[in-house]
Amino acid sequence: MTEALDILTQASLWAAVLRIATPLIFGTLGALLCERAGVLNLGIEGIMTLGAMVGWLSVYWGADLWTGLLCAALAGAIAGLLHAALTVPLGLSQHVSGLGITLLASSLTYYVYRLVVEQGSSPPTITPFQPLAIPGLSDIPFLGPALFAQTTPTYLAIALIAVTAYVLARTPLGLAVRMVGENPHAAEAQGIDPTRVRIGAVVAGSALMAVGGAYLTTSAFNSFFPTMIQGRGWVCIALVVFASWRPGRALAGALLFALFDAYQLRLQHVVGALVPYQLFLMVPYVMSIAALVVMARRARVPQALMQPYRRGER
Amino acid sequence: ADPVKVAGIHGDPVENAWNSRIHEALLSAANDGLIEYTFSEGVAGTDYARAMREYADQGAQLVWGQSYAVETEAREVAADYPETAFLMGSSGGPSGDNFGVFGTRNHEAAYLAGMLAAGLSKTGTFGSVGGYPIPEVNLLINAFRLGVKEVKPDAKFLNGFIGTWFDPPKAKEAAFAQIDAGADILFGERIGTADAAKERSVLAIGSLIDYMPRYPGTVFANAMWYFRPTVDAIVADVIAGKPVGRDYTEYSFMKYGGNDVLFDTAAVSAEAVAAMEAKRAAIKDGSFTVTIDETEPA
Amino acid sequence: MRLERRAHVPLGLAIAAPFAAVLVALLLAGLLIAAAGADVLEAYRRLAIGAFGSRLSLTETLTRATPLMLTGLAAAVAFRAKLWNIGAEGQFYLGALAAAAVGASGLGLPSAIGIPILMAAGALAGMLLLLGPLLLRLRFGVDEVVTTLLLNFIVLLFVSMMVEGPLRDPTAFGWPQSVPVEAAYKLPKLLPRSRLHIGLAIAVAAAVLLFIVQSRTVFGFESRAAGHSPAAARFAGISLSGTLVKVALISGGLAGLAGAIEVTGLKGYVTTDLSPGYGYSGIVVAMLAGLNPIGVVVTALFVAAVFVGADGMSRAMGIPSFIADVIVALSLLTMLVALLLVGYRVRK
Amino acid sequence: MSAPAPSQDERPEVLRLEGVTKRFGSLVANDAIDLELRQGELLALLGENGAGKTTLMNILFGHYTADSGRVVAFGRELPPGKPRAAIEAGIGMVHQHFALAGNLTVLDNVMLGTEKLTRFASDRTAGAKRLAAVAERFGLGVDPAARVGDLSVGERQRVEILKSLYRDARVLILDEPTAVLTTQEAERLFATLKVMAAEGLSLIFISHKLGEVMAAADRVTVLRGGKVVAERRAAATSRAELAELMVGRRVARPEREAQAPGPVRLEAVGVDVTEAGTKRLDAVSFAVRSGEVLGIIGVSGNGQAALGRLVSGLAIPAAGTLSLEGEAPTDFSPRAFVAAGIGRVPEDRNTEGAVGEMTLWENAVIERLRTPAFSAFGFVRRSKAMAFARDVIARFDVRGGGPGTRTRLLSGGNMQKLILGRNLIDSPRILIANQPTRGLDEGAIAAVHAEILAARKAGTAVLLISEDLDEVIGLADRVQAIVKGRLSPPVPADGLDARRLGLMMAGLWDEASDAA
Ligand SMILES: Nc1ncnc2c1ncn2[C@@H]1O[C@H](COP(=O)(O)OP(=O)(O)OP(=O)(O)O)[C@@H](O)[C@H]1O
Ligand SMILES: Nc1ncnc2c1ncn2[C@@H]1O[C@H](COP(=O)(O)OP(=O)(O)OP(=O)(O)O)[C@@H](O)[C@H]1O
Ligand SMILES: [Mg+2]
Ligand SMILES: [Mg+2]
Repeated sequence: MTEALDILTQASLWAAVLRIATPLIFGTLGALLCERAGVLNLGIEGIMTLGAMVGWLSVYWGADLWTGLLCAALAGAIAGLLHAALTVPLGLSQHVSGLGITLLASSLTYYVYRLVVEQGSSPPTITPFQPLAIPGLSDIPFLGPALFAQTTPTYLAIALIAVTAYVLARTPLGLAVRMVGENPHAAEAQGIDPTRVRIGAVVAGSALMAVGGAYLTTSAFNSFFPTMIQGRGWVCIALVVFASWRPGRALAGALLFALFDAYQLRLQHVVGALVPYQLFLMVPYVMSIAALVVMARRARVPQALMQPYRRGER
Repeated sequence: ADPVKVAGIHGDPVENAWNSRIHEALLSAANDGLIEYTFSEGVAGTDYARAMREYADQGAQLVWGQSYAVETEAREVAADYPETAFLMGSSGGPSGDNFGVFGTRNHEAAYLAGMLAAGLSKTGTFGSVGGYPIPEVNLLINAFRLGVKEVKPDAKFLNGFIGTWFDPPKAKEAAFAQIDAGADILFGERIGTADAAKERSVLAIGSLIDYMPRYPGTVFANAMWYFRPTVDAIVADVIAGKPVGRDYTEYSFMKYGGNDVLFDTAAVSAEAVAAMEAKRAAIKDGSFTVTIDETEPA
Repeated sequence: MRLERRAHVPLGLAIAAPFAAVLVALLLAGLLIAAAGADVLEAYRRLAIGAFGSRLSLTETLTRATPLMLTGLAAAVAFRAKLWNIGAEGQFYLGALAAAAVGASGLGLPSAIGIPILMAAGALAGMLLLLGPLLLRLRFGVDEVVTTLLLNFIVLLFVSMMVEGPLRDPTAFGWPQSVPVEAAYKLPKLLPRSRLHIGLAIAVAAAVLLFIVQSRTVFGFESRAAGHSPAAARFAGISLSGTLVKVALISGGLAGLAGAIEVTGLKGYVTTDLSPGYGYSGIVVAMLAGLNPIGVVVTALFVAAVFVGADGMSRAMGIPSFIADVIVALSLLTMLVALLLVGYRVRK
Repeated sequence: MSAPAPSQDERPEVLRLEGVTKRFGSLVANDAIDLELRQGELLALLGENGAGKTTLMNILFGHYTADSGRVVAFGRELPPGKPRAAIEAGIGMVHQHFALAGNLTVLDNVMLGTEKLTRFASDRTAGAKRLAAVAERFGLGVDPAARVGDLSVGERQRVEILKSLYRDARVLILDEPTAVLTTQEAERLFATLKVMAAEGLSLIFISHKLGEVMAAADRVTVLRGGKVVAERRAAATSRAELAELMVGRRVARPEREAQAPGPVRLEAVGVDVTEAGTKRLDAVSFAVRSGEVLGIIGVSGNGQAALGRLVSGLAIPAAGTLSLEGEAPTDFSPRAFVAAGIGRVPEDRNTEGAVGEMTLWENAVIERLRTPAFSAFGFVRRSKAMAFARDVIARFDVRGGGPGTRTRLLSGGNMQKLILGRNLIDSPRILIANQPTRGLDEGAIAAVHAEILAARKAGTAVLLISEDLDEVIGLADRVQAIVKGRLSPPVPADGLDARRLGLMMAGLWDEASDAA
């Protein structure tokens, strides 16, 4: 028992939490941005797959890592544009379009990957981001190795949380995004074009999702594998609700989810054979539902979420 | 003779380590002019029987596949196409004249790799990361452990299953968790394990494929699996017009060259190599058998 | 650009639109096929053959459409009442597991009794699984989109735990799979020498039944009212929770039944790769069908035909088999746009 | 048509619409409409439900694009379909259905779109200051940090107006601004509008309430069937003339005839209702007799909603007794109340009264679907339901579609007639009419009133909850005021005047009875 608790005091656990959380933070922020503007983006799982492949492939073809992330973002933005085109001006079902995008983006990703990459005995590799110990901070006992020896995209993810929170709460653009998610008619009545704002938010959000996918192939690992996103996108959709559509809480949610995951990987050695390993794997999902029950009353759904806005129609 | 028409039906993308071994063996056989090879990958369970029928209809002489999830249906298909030979990775037995099966056996190599690893650990703790606790994974990890114990009876073992075949970042995290818990040699049934070892400067052993070029200095040994002997055996049967309804698992054993340990001589001591080589010879001449233990490792 | 609802839909347009959609999807896919260096026209020909061109392909299309119909109906009935059940995948698996568990427990019943019991077990499992998220919504206001989605993962892990544990087939030495159901409980085939089983008939019957329920019964009326306007329904004396519970029972039940039918109709035991995402595709099928049960049958056939045809084509042409999903996805999206343009006109 | 005073004409023109035509499918919502507005002018736009007023204003503001015609503001033509251009030209609009985000604060709602979207930081301090100044100047105080969803309807109305004033709008359009306001709030609003006009703003407001039109407007334009049918100076017309112009025929509200009431049908004694931890009704007592209308008057937000829910079967008394025909119901549910013979007309027809996406016949029978008349063995008896719906449509003159029409397509007045009709068609023993004519035009109001009085005559006990003084005085036999969840003692309606009602609504019950 104490052994199970001791795990929590290991700095390496917390370092793992940040690593596992990073793609979730990108994905959750992206989904959050879309939803704050009123568009549910179930394309996330496919967009992350696309980002993972494109980010990796660009680097494999000679780009540097940051350009790789940029290319991933661009690919995500294009997929997002497709989702936006279908759901915003055309006002099509966000569920169907999203699931369709997921199917399209992932199958297209695999198809293209198969066409352009030679198969060797194991998938080709790139040199991924290396952990960057922040001078000074990383020397702090416990906290240093736990928090300040990550790869740069992790720091970027956390910075983006702050940026998104700031943009949403404190800038005219953020206000416009929130308004089109709450009441697009009101936005239009004040001279804001809801269609454009929604498209913009979905495109930007999808770019973030793709970067989350690319983190997996350019930092967490160094190759691309089909189906490697493994439901992380769906988890992000859940985290947005868990976070009550607030960026700060999205960070907390992603960290919590990652904590369960990192913890269960360690707990497996402690209580190993006594418990089926599937129970450990269930923990993050079960805890998410439990957390939702606790948070539900306080959640404030964007009022126009999933409601298409077509001009001149009532 | 004309090359034998072979169709492969992979249940997963061919990146999967296990599939990649077969894929490569078939590709090399095709290169040698022995066979003509086409394949489908990522074929879902529901679609599997149809894929088998379609290939049979298209004139494949030999359909290779994995029938683990569709044992009954696969046999029904084979019964409907008596002219076509089927070779399936299966947990059941052969059936009829044309439905042959094979199992994956690189446990002997894993045992030998374990012997090599034993002396290299400072902490005496050995980790392993697996996808699912299926027998073919379990027996591998258990054989590795037996090999370690042969040399180091007081060794401690850790294991983690990640519940997926396709999540290298997760395998990597599982490996980190074991390194944190004191493991300094990792047996990686899943790709990703060695990446963690590399980052933490501990050693790793690969399974099925050769990971040494990918992780120089980290992976010092591999429990290789070679599928070519199996391919050669069944293709020979097909050409000879012999019934293929038998178990081809034996061609995965070391004495047929179906598996072997591949290691970096610079990384291990000469004594360890000598002890290992002795065992290897014993396995090959049949005087020693590596126990097959399919129970889930703790 | 502006969309304006058409007062009258021209018949020609309504008929031409779906064909145009498929055509556009095929043209786009043609680029990809050409990129793989294959003959595009030949590929199209192969696709048609693969979908309908032989007894095998025709029966396979119908076989693959069967579970899609049922999960499509599950989504349609729930979405009508604005119960966002994204958990049909989980309900499918749990239904399959329940049916397999009962079917393998050695009851030794005759088919005529055993099969209905297995179906009921599957449906019941699906029902119970959806009731949980519904109760959380009614009691705590928890969004069911998320809970049903998360439950899919939990159920899959649970199934994995069962087929590696208590339900594991001890005679299947390797792969984790459940004990097969007794032969008597396998669904009868509709056609010999094919995989087509009476599940198709059950699915079509379910669609017709659901159509009648939705359009003719008090319950159908009330579930529509509750979906469109909960406040008005409540004011009119319709019990929201009562209606939603019934909707959840039907929706979860259908998804669970889909699992039971898939397992007893095809391979007879459960593995963790029983479904290639039938639960999720069901949502797409339902929405494409405008939530109309009869439409679900048609769209399920469409989706299945595209997939089976394209899958066969990839094998015949030797191009990466992922092309099948690409074509399905493209067809879905173009079809979605085409259906919109049938109802609306684009102005300026 | 009387010639406008020349002094008016010399004021500069600020806005002109020329030949505006707009079709929705086959329906011509606006038919070659010309309109002009001068500086400092208060123009009332009048017309029955569906006459095309909102459509015209939506075109003017750029929400809709006209099929033909043009809009000229301050001498320059506005590009069609661009609200932004209208805003920049100095036009502000207060929408019929408020364009506000309930989850955002007042300041958020007001500041949206007033700063360049590319700014790195929103200057909220300056925004708050400016908002306070504007609010101060026009007497429209609200808390800038309040969440709009927490505000009363009147406060939201103020936020809507502030949105335009904050941007220095020089032309302000108000679409039915008083439909949801109490008389006091409406008076306050018109006082504010006059201040604005005096400051040089030009205003167009849409209203169905002839009294306020006569009192506030300089000029009146009447639309009917999408066409301008008349233009009058307010000073040179009368309520009766306007009503006739709007509807195309004479309309007069029906008169209540004296009638002796029968036994008590609905009675409350000391009833408390608590919802979400708040006491909404506090020891209320009232009794409604057969053949009598009891009017409950009050400023909105004083417990009318809870009272409506109580008598509709949606709220359960926490204390006291509610009795129907002398018996306390055992089951508090809408279905039980309907079964007990209570006809219920909800406060908000769009959210509670009808399911917009369902057809007229479905909405006609929705409350009694489970009775043997309309269902058997769980199946809907469609032909019976259809026949019933046809009956309601015919007898209550519901226009705009047949039984198979989607209810959303009905105008407000017709939807209201449908709801009344389904309740009144088989003479209920009790009728609850909650704000029955809110937002309706004069013709529709007259029709609804006639139905209510006919029910009274047939012996129905009517509980009328309304904020409209004229309506209560016109229909009720006795009146009680609702103030902060409490009910005043009943007062006979005869001889009641607006002043006494005002005192009652302010909670000054003793003064009100002294004034008698
Ligand atoms: N978006 C729309 N789509 C289709 N038809 C519409 C639309 N908006 C308005 N109409 C039609 O235009 C007519 C005029 O509607 P409008 O809203 O302008 O009436 P109104 O005069 O404002 O009525 P009210 O007094 O009830 O508000 C309606 O009868 C309706 O048929
Ligand atoms: N989608 C639509 N298509 C055609 N006509 C419509 C549509 N939506 C609304 N209308 C028409 O628009 C007119 C005004 O509708 P609106 O919802 O503003 O009702 P209203 O009469 O103003 O009621 P209220 O008094 O409740 O505001 C109605 O005559 C209705 O028939
Ligand atoms: Mg209007
Ligand atoms: Mg109106």
